[in-house]
Amino acid sequence: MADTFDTDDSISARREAEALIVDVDGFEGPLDVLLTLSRTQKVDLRRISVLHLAEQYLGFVERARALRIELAADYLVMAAWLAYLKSRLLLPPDPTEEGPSGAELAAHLAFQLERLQAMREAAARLMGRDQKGRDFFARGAPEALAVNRKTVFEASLLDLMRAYARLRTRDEFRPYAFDRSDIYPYEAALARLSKLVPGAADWTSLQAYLPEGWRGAPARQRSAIASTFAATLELAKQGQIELRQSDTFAPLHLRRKTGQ
Amino acid sequence: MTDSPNAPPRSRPNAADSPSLFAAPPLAEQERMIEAILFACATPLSLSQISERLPPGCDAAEALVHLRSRYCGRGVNLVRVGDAYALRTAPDLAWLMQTERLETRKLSRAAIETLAIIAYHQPVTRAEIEEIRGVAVSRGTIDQLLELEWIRLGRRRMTPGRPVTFVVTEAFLDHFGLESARDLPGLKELREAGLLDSRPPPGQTSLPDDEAEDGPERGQSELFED
Amino acid sequence: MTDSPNAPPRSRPNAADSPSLFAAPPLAEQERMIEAILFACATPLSLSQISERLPPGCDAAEALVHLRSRYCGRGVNLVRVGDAYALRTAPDLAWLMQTERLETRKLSRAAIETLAIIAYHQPVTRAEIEEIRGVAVSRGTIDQLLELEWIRLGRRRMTPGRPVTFVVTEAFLDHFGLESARDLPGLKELREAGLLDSRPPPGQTSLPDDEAEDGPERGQSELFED
Repeated sequence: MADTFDTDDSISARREAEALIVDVDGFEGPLDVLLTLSRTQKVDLRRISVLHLAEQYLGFVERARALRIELAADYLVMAAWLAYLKSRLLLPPDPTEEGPSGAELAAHLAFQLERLQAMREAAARLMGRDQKGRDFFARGAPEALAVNRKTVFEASLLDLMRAYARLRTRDEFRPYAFDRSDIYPYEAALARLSKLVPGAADWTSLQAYLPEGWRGAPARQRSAIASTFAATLELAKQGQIELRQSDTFAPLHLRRKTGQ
Repeated sequence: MTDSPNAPPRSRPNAADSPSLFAAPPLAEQERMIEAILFACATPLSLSQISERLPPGCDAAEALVHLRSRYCGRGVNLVRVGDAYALRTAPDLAWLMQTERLETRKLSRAAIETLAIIAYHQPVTRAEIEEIRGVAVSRGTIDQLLELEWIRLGRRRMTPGRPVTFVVTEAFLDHFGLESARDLPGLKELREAGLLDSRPPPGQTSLPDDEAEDGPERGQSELFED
Repeated sequence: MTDSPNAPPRSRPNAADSPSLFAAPPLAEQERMIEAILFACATPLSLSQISERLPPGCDAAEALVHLRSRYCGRGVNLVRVGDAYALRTAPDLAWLMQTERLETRKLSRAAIETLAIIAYHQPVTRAEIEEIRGVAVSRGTIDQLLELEWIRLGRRRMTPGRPVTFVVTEAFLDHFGLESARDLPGLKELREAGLLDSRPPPGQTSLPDDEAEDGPERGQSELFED
């Protein structure tokens, strides 16, 4: 492209446009991009042309996509929102429609941008203040005066929070285990059944394999039946036993698989 | 390291026991005492911390007023930091202190902005910070500010989810040479421009009342109720 | 050794180079500068070290004489330490600083973890602490926290054995800059702040958070019943 208008202005403008495209990650989010765009537009943020801004922003997303840069979802959400806002502003207001008007949405966006800009400036002014250790100084040699020695244990809030986070993290990796006493674990059922199977030459009801102490209370029995049943399925799958049920909901019988 | 040569035999066990039985020391003496205490200590001391060390009957507040004017215009100044007091070198002499200058860890732009938002909007929740910046607060940003002890946890917000809030600390005020959070540069103008209001996006009508009552606005406006 | 505050100015190499380019600052200003330098410097400084830091044309020795007399009889004195000069608290006021001699030591990992559990789960029994830590809590750890007055005994639990419970104290809140233990961030907030490095195993995301949210809340509501 033979550009004969290589004025400073256009160079910096192009550099800026390039930065927008290439350095998506250099922006602190979609609001930051909007703020930058609104600044190049050099308008009073209070009277910002949202329409113009939306067009620029969509153009930004378009150009960025052309470079196959992966756009963060936030940017696309903002683009979609701007497109929506643009449509609301272009269409005559529908009196029957509920919710905020396009003008209200645009005003809020202008507020957000103005607030972000104001916070940026406040941050800059804050950092521009005299700072301790740079512009003014505390006593360089705090005096060690009394011989009266007393140990103080130091711990910061961060230490405390980290300690707790560490503990809870460890918990997350601990295998999840019920400590309720009315739960008969599947592993126990499988171990028990595997031991008993060699003796099961004849068809025997599943009920007979429930462990001692798990046949009385309904809750305990239910848990034991469920685990033992699951264990029989596993052993049947492994080819160690056969299962038989004469009818739906009829008692389940099992025996050692013969002929192996 | 060692006692200064002209120190008298240090056999003054508890001065508080003896001289104070009758009357508090004269004001000039109280001023000397506070001067010594503040001088010895590198961190700001509150009025009550100072008073604790003085013999009974002293009026630390009044002595501080005198001490402050005595250090006015000197190479070292008596400054106020929140509710506390400290001696600090005069900022206009910064250039003399090249060797004492600390290389501070460079704060990221995100951290600086987050710090400013917390200072100007405090108490402020993480969600509000994100709303203002238009971007998620990245891992470690809050962490870094907590580690510097420039921010701390405030009261939980009485809104659904009861989110934690953040406020700035005395160490923050000390670092930036602020007497109080209301001396933040441009705070008044920002307030007047309505830029510190919590203004929910249009259409979200459920929260504003609650939030306005307990929100950032109240936090900073409290500071102005004199 | 031969330097004395009232010795005439000897070596002024810089000033000799460009005597007329810059006038030396007025003596009162030199005094301010030295005051600030001595205050901020961690070690005593010799006359030549002080002179090096001052602008050309200054007479450090003379300014020191004035500074010394200005601090005469005050809570802080300008003293000579060997060849060098330093600002020190007046020796007769040393007793004021007696309580300040503190040695800080980090809390052990066991202690900080125990403290964290008590803060998040209070009121909590020793057995419960051990269950969360997955390891026994030694008597000494609890004793240390009691001694620091960061925890105290709460109500006995109405369960078999009526075990004692532990809760955190005002002093704890004070030390950690909290307004109430309820303001401690929950597990979800810790994760958002980047303090929790791990991601929970897939499919279990909601469980630990719920627990954290529920645990301390429920426990602490007992404490904060008005």
